[in-house]
Amino acid sequence: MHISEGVLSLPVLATGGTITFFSTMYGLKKLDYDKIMTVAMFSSAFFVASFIHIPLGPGSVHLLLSGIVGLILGWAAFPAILAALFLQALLFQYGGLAVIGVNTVIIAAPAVILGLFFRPWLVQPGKKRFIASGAAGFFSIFFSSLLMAAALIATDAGFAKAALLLVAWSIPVSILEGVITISIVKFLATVQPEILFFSENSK
Amino acid sequence: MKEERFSVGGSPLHRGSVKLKLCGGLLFIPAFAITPSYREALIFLFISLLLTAIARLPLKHVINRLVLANFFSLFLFITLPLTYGGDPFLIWGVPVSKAGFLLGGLIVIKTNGILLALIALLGTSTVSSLGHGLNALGVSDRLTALLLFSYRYIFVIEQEFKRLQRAAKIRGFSPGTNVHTYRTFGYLIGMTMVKSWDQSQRIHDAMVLRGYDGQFFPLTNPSNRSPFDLILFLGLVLASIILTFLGYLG
Amino acid sequence: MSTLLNLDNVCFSYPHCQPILNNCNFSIGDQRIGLIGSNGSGKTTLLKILVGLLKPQQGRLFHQGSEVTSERDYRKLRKNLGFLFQNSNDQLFSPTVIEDIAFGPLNMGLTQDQARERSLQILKKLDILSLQDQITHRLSGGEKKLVALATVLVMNPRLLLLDEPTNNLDPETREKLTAILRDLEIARIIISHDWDFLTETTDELYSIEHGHLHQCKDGHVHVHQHVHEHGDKPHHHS
Amino acid sequence: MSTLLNLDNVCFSYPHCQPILNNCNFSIGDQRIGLIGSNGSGKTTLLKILVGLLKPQQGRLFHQGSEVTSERDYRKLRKNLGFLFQNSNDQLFSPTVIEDIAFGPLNMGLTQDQARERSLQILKKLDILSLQDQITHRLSGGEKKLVALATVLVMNPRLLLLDEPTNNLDPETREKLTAILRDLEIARIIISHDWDFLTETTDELYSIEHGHLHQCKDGHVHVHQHVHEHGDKPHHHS
Repeated sequence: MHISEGVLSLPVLATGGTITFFSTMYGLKKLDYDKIMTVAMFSSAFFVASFIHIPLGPGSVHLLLSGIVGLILGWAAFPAILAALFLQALLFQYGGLAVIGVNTVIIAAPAVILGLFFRPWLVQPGKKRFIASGAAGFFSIFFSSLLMAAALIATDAGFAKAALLLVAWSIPVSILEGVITISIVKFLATVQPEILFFSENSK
Repeated sequence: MKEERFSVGGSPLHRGSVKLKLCGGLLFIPAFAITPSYREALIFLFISLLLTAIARLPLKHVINRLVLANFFSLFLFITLPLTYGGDPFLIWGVPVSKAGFLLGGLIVIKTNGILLALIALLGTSTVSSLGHGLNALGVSDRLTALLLFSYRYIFVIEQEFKRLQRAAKIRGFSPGTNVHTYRTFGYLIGMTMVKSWDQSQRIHDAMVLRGYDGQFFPLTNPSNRSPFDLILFLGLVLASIILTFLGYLG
Repeated sequence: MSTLLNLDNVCFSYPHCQPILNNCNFSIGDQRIGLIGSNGSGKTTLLKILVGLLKPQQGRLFHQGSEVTSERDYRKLRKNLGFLFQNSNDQLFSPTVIEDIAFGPLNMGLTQDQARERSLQILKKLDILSLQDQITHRLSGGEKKLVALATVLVMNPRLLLLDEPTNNLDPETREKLTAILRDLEIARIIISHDWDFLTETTDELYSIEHGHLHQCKDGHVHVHQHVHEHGDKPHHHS
Repeated sequence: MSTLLNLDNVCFSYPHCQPILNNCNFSIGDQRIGLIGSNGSGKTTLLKILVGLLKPQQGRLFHQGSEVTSERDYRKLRKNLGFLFQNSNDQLFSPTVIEDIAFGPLNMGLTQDQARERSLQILKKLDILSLQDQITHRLSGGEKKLVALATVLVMNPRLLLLDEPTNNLDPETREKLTAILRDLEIARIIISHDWDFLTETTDELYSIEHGHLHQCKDGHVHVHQHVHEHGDKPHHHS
């Protein structure tokens, strides 16, 4: 889910950068000082997840985990994902610097919005939690692919068909991410439910 | 995970001032990224190659990285000629869009050129010094701390995950496309998160014991700017401005 | 005695280090072996090579007489081996105890019901049936060790590889573990500094030094007396 | 002897568990205390209460004669204490060694130059000056332990609280740590199972049992002989 450098136009890059700038500021403002270490841990976990290969049919895909990051961190997902993307660009040259704002919006915006929307269900046991986690997992990836397509098409209408291919490919990946997010949330709810309530007592 | 492979070395770029490299890079890379034409892109690419040479980067590793990072641009390079539209020409009987082909090529040049510049300018510093450089350039203390802490614990978390994965392996786990596999990965990731959570509480304790109360006081490295750094910085600024003008006006 | 595993002139070294195993030869069938050696002498490395978590850099590993090379060979090999990690936290990853124990049988192709049945049996055998629905992460260190042992035993291994099983164990669980392992009929290699424990649970003693394995002749008898006179645990004489 | 810390009838229990400290009384001034007790007996809990990471559920904690209640009191208290965690990865959170060590002094209000100066001094004192610009996560376990000790010592604590400092340490670093702590003049409470180490680095021995602390009378003398006659490490007599 990284657009690489040199693809997007100046207006798209600038828009992404601006949204990321303000959202990150807001996310940091909402972050209690005694939670910064925990957010950093999620940022690292998000980074590491991109090296976990999960078999899917004949090949394998890597995870994103933005759904769960958004569910747990809420607005703090913006700075957390920005930090992780910066490290990925530096250490592995995934994505890049000029495009980091756009990539952050692509990944973090659906995560935060779905997180805010589904959190009330997440903290309730049973079916609602199941639906919240599955939906957050699935739609985080799917919406990210839509945003990615939008960024491409806004740059150049000629990208339209290629962008549609990306959206189509994202559907099986979204399903996988939904299933795994359900499993993670089930695990956390059993073992350490405080994690699911992380954002509940924020400012 | 072979991280920071390029940060060790004795080239002028390795020794250079992080702040100036960051400033130069943050101007040069976006300028390169938005350039609309081949002529300027090739000059940008030439400068990137020059930087790579100055940094004396190990070629084999650089190429490795480029290959891994090129999936997206290669996807566009392959799909654009088939989907872009406009007047087509035939290659082995397949209609290929000329405009799509040219755009795909430009993207491949830009992606790789920018990555080379990124490695040469920023990859030659450690993440720690880059974090402090960004902090000095106005990035907030909190975001810097977040960046540096997550960098520090990537390796701890990765090892934790691998240990659990190993435990699954010796108990006969062979991943496939099935619910058991996905449930298991969910558990492995969940357990890694729980452990990270516990550890983050302990680290927070350790910070409080050493007087932390929400404010960060970074320790910055004494900066020593050489004439080389200034020349490099001015060169990057001039090149970015001139090439951007040429690209859009010429 | 039929040979289960065989190491033939195996060498292994970690990056930038001296070789930790140096033309090492070893074979095991149904013995009960205690393995000693100072820190960093290669004891854990040896177990990891036997179970295929590390690959020999030179030399060969044989399983039931045929060389182990492909990942498929290793998978077959691992079915016969049960490896207990030094730290149980590295071994347990399911939310509840019963799920953790059923994980191995599920991988072996058993149905959910069969796996559950078999897991309950093993819990009963280890006398920890009451733990079945507990949350693994919240168990005490001793309980975790017993559960980890259960996850290994439920696979019916032919050979147990135990890495410092009594490390950081409370005396009560240590006793329990000793009794369990003493009565089990399964071949084993146990790495331990705990002499008393080794005397009870193994018959032969090997030591590893300078990358080689040696059998210690009548090591156990001597050690036995030694330990009973003084013990190596904190204790008071008042 | 002036008393630095005082516990008066302190009780503490974790949720759903038996009380782990039960009307516990204890005071320390400038002694060098070794603390033993079985797993789960409350050793670490005691240290955490002394340093204010856990609050007594009953009873009181005194610092230099006055009761510690507010967060401000605790902050003052913590300035006098240096707590070395069992796992160095929980203690070292900065990307480089020098930053990690300077973190405490900077929080105390020192300028960058002063903090750097003082950090370098402590590194020199511990003979690990060469590590100053190393990346923390790449250090070996032993190096991490020494750096963690440096982060604590740089704050000039009056009392050191060390939780199993020799656990999982290579023999070389263990020697080094022993020598450092033997020669330091600072009061301390050291939790350890490592007798040899305790004998060298502490003068008194306390044990914790059933939620109470007891001083072990001439525990050390006994232990000392004991260890030197036989050792608690695997060894052969041939």
